[in-house]
Amino acid sequence: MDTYVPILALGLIAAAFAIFSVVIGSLTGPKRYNRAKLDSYECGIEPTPQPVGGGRFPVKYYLTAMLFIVFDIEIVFLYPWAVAFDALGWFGLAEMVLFVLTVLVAYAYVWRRGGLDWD
Amino acid sequence: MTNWFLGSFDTHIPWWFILVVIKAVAAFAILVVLTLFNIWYERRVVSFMQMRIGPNRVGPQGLLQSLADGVKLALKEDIVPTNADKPVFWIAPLLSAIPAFLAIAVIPWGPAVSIFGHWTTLQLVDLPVGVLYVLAISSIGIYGIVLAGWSSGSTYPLLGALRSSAQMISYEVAMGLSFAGVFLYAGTMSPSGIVNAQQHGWYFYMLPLSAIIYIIAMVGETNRAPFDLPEAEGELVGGFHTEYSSLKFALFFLAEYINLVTVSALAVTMFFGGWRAPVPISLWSGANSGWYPMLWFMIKLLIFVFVFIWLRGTLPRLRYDQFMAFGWKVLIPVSVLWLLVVALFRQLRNAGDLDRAHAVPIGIGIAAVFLLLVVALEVRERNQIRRTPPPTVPDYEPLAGGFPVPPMPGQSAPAVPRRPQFARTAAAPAPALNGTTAEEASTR
Amino acid sequence: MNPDSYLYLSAILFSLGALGVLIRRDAIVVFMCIELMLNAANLAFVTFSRMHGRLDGQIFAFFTMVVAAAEVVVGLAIIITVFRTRRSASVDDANLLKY
Amino acid sequence: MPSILAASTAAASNTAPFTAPHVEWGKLSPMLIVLGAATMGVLVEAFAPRAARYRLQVGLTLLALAAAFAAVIALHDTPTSVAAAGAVAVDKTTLFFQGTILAISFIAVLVIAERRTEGGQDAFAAQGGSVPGSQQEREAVRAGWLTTEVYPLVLFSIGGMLLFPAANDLLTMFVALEVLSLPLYLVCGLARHRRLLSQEAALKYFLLGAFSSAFFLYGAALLYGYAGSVQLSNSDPHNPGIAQAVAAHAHGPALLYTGIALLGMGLLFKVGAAPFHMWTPDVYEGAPTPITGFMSAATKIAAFGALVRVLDVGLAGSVDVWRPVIEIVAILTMVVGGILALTQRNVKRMLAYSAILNAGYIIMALVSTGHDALASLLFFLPTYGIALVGSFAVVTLVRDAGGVEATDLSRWAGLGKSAPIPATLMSIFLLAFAGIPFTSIFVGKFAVFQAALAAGAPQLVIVAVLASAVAAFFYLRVIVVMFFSDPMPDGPTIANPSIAVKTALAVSALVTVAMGVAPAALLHLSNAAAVLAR
Amino acid sequence: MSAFPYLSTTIGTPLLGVAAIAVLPKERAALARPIALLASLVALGFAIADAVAFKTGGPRFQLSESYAWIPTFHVNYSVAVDGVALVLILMTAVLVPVVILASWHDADARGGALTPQGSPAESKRSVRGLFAQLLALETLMLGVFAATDIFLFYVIFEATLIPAYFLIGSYGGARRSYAAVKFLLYNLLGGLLMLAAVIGLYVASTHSPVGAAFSFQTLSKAVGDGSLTMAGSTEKWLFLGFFIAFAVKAPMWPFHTWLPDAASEATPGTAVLLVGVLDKIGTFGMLRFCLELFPHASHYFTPLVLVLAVISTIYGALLAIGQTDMMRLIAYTSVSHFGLITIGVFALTARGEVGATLYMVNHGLSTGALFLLAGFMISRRGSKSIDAFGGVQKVAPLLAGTFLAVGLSSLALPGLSSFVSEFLVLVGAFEKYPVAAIFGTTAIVLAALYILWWYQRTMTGPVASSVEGFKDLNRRELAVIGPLVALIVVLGFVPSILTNFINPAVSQIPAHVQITQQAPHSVAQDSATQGNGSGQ
Repeated sequence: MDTYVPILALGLIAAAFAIFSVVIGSLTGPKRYNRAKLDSYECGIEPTPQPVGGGRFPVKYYLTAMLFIVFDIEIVFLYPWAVAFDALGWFGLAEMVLFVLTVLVAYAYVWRRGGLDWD
Repeated sequence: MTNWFLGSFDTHIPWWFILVVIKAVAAFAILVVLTLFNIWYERRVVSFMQMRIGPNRVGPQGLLQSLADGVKLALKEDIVPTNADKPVFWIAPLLSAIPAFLAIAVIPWGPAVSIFGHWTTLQLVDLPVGVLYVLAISSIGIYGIVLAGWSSGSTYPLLGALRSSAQMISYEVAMGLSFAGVFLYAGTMSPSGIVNAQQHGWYFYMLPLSAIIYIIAMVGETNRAPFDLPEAEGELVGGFHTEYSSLKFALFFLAEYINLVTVSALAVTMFFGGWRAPVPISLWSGANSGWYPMLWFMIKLLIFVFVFIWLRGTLPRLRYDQFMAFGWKVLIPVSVLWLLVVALFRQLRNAGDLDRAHAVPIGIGIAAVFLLLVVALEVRERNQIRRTPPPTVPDYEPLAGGFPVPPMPGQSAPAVPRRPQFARTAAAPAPALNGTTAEEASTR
Repeated sequence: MNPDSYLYLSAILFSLGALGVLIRRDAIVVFMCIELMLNAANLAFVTFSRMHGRLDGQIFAFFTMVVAAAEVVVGLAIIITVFRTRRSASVDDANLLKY
Repeated sequence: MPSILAASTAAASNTAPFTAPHVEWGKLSPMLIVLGAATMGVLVEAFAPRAARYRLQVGLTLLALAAAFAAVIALHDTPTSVAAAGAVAVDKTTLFFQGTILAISFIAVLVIAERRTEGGQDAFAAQGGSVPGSQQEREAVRAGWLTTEVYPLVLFSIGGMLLFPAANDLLTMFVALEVLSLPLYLVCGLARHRRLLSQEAALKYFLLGAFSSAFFLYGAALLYGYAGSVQLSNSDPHNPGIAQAVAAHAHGPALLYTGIALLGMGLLFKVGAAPFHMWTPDVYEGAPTPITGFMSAATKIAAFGALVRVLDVGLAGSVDVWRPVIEIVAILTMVVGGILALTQRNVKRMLAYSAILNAGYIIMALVSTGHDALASLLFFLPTYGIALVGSFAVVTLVRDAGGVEATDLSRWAGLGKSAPIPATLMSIFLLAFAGIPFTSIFVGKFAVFQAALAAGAPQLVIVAVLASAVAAFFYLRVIVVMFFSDPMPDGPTIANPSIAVKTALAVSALVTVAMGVAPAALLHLSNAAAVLAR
Repeated sequence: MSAFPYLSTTIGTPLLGVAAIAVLPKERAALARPIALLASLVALGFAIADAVAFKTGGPRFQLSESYAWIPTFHVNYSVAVDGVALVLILMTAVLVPVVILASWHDADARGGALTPQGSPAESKRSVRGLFAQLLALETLMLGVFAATDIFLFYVIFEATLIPAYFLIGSYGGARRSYAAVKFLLYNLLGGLLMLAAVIGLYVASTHSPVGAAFSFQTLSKAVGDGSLTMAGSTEKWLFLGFFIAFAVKAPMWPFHTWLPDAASEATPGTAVLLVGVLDKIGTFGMLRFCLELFPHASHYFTPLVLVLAVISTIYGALLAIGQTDMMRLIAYTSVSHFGLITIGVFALTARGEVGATLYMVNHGLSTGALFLLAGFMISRRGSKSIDAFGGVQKVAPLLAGTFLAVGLSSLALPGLSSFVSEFLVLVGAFEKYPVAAIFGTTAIVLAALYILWWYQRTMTGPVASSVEGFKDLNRRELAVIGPLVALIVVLGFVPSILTNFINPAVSQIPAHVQITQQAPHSVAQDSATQGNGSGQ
């Protein structure tokens, strides 16, 4: 656990600084109420009423998120494999080629079906 | 040993803890100072490139300009929009800034040195999975951005945050893949181990493609030009932090610049020998010991920061679809295949089937194939675009939808003013909802 | 550090997740709770792995991550589809199949 | 605490030299063929032109299933062994399960691939992602698109099913469980008609399925904590598996008991046993009917395979602990399935509850870890599965105006007169479900009841008998409606299916009857196959 | 094992008929009738051949055939007949051609005999289906009497339900689907209990020195010589499993309620098979399986069974008197008659057993004839109600005459067949259970009441307006009813035709139950735990 003490220390310092900044920022500045100022900014026109979070996101973002997860998981397996590569030898290489090819099949599918096109 | 400074402490505090505190404070200070410096650095360099002068009033050469800006920000009104989700709106900048500081913890700034007679490495902590740690911590920062955009309760920040998160995760894949090659060579994920492994050669020339991909990806990761789409002032008015002001805004700014330093430091560590001295200097035996390595590291770091600034000064911003396509369709496949090639080489060498004489021509051959592949993909893409017939443009209707509208590209306004065709306005053709033409879709 | 603590933590997380699945109504939140359960299991695996001094628990954790990721992909796809249709992700609104 | 990865990498690179495990590709060939074909299917989706995809996919799927079946046949006299470094048990039981799953899947795929009943379209949404009723959907339908992704998804699912009963460690089993389930969650939401219903079914199935797999996982974690291994059984004394740990009473029983309970919940969910049955009727009703047929049969077989392996191999030593629970679950399942089925007016839902009921019968065979019990289970599953596929195939034929399946029971009135052949086939399946002699399920029930009685569980047999009587009522109701009432003036039309579906129906009915009249061969086979690698 | 597979041939012949009908083209569907008649007549011929081949002095089971069917469970296709089974097979073989002839027009476009109104929706019924199912039912009925493997017996026992169910449900009257479902559910529940008992018996045999077996001969012998002993409570449970199934089948109070519905909604032909043959499986099963496989339990439960049987006898007769629906009336008389048969079976005397067996045959003939005659009347008048008739004997003397003869047989007039059997049953019962016999005798009085009253209300008196223009029996109907009346008369005078076969088969049964009664495994031992079983 000792390994993480320095990180904790740095984190405490950073957190103290950041919280201090946020708090002090709200204290030092002037406060002059103005309804328009507190409105959402939409280039000066009357903001469109909408729920917090803006309602629905374009579905593309979800798709990107899913693809990211797939590749991130691929990386999860790549790292230990890479670190232990010298010990694994040909077997490791062959298995990883198989694995990567499988992922690439999915990748090719997504690409061909327009999953990577951002309109 | 008594010391004027430490004498006031209770002697029961172990030395390692004191060192930790010192190093943590130092890391924090370096980051803050570097941020202030980098802001100035950027403004000056960009000015130089644009034949301007840049900040030069506050302090020598304007060096204190950033500090002055910070003070000014602190004195500005801290606006919290009515629509905002208040608690999240407050937490978001913290979530962005704190991980930014933390990420630097595992970067080795130098080898072991003596501080007050105790040997310690110039690294806050030497994690065996240091690089993973950096990736993990930096991905927390994305939450800050997304939550900031989401909690603002406003359209532009939301779009900016979405773009930002999509962009960061897209480029994180390529980034992660480029690291795999380094791990494969170094056999470890510890940053200090990787630096040690570069004793006989930096990885940027052993793994050139990895290095290039990483450098591209790191620009994307930090939302910097030419990949600064989430903040695109022209489109999104500043992106996720549109609604932020005062020191909360400053924290996002701070986080961005610290991230700049972090990714640069990581680049140096992974591909450019870390604290190791560059070639001519490394011939001097003392170059890689004592406090000197920190100097080399700093220089390399600042060179990378310069590159960032340089890019911003010279390159225009990408279109979002081009940017995503580049990440997903070029960087990722190239880095995956590259990794396999690297692995194959490594294994051939491990198995003794490959000596240096063969390696070079094979390497060149593979590189050529790679290049061809990339070019072919690009050509194909362009051909496809060229072959796609221009979309059939409906006739120009001056009052489509009930409002007077200018002609679209491909349409032409009627030459002579004539009677408006009210009868036709009602039958405006609906655009295809899914945005793909039938022909394009049929090829999928 | 006593590994039992990790087990307690994992059991608490698992129970919280299960409770969340049972009482929350938003499909996404339910889904998150399920992920929490998976992660609790992962924590248990890693802890046991350390207790037994064997690596297979960690390997299991890796695979759990993969499965969780695949679940996320599939689940998100389904939830979004329903959401787009109904404009609501509440499990209660999905009531066409009420017995 | 040093990090996880550090420990593993250190172990791999420094301390112990890594020896590559030996993977017996031949013994894994059925699974590899199916999964490989599924991957190919994804490539077909990616690169084949839209017009050619349907043919390619169906051909590929059927070919793969046939090839995998041939591989199972070729493996039939391999000695009982454990392959892939102890991850997969290749024994007679495994091969029997795999052969059964493949055969039933083959028939199911014939039904899934049907296009004639809907005028050139199959049972799946033209575009899965489009919002029901939207312009986008209408365009997709007008363009005649087909969601041919269904075939690779089904193949992946079959791949998981093949691995599920073969898994010799909990990790493999968990992965197989998910490979089996995830594609099914998706295809459940792809019905062409009544999309909203279908999507909700998918959502429910997914949420509950994921929930149950979390239980499975945590149970596996606890068993790992108990035994220090995720292998169900390992005769290597240096590396004992769960069975060996149970035999040696490794640790306190708390971990073991809780682990069994959680693991059991996960598996019992998949077989649709009460009280984990809630998803079954909704999903069966909402899913595209050919898929319902496929998954109700094949999933159940695979899940029982896994249950058998966990209970009979891994946990045989603690049979006293789980047997009462299994008995209660069996009774509960039969009671719940039987009673709730009575109230159903929808054929698909009725069949779903009947599936729950039948799951109860099969669970009866689990109370004993003996050979006879396993053999009876092995006989029951394929016969039941094939009748189930057949019955759902009949459901796909009865269509209202607009091509929507007429699943409300009242719409089936007089089907015996307007469409005697489908009605007769349905009656055969229903009579089989009711356990009437000269049908396969009668013999299956006999075998299972006999096993339960021999295992000293007469109370189960009594409940099962009473439940059968109740069940007969709701099966008969369908027959009564079909044969003894008069057709409605605006009654449903009967689609004229393709030769493939006709074949599937004929084979299902034939097997159902033949296995009732001459069950000796299959009984012999299931008896010979009841050999587990322990 | 005999050289020629007599029994299989007999059983298989109707099945050939089914196959022939199945391949008939749709437009030649009418051919199904002669084919069915031919097949059933051939089967009758084979049945007579069986009787000829059967040596009355020989071993109990003859003409046996046995082939492995499901080796895993030691199930064999083994058939053989003793005298009891043989006479029942003969009866079945006689009744089926008669029924086929009687059902000639049941599937016609204008509906069967019971729906003269011919509502338009009740349009077409499959001719091929009707006759194929009749033949299939015959096969099963022949098989169930011939089966000596308990599993085979059970399987066929249950399988008979399917064609019977469709015969009632598809060709019956207005409430036919209700009746069919009720019929099937009652019998299925009983059958399932029997299934549990069959399995229990098998498991018990597995644990005994006999080894796993389903063969009736093996098991009954093992029970007899004590090598197969079951725990007392086990045996009682198994007995109950079998008995309830048979009690439902041979409708015995309180399991009888399906019969009046089924019999009144079914076509007369189906009703004949249902009451005349199918229900006999119940009493046949009691006689053969309950008594011989579970002697202790049989002995133990005899008082209970007798009480139920007596109640059935009187209750059935009383209700028969109150009926206005002719079909229901006959059904209730059958409940009464089955009560008497059961008394005979459980009297556990040689006379009782012989009488019961003989009664089964005679009841089949006389009740069958009654149903057919009632059917003829209903088809003419279009109503099942007794009140709709009156003075028939004036317009249709032949019909009235046969009706009187058959009715008198049913009330056991000396000189007609039923008399012998009823007499034997009552005498047999009196030897051991005089009280039951005395109560049973009251049924004779009641029988006279309902038959004669029925005759009086329909046949005598002034000719009802609706009966005018009644046609007398036509040639087909005469061909149907003639042989039955002839048999009734012949058997009334020469019962020895049958008793020669029956006697040796049942003679040992009382002894079997008596002997084993003294086996060391006494009933009293378990009576404490099973005290609720006797219920009196």
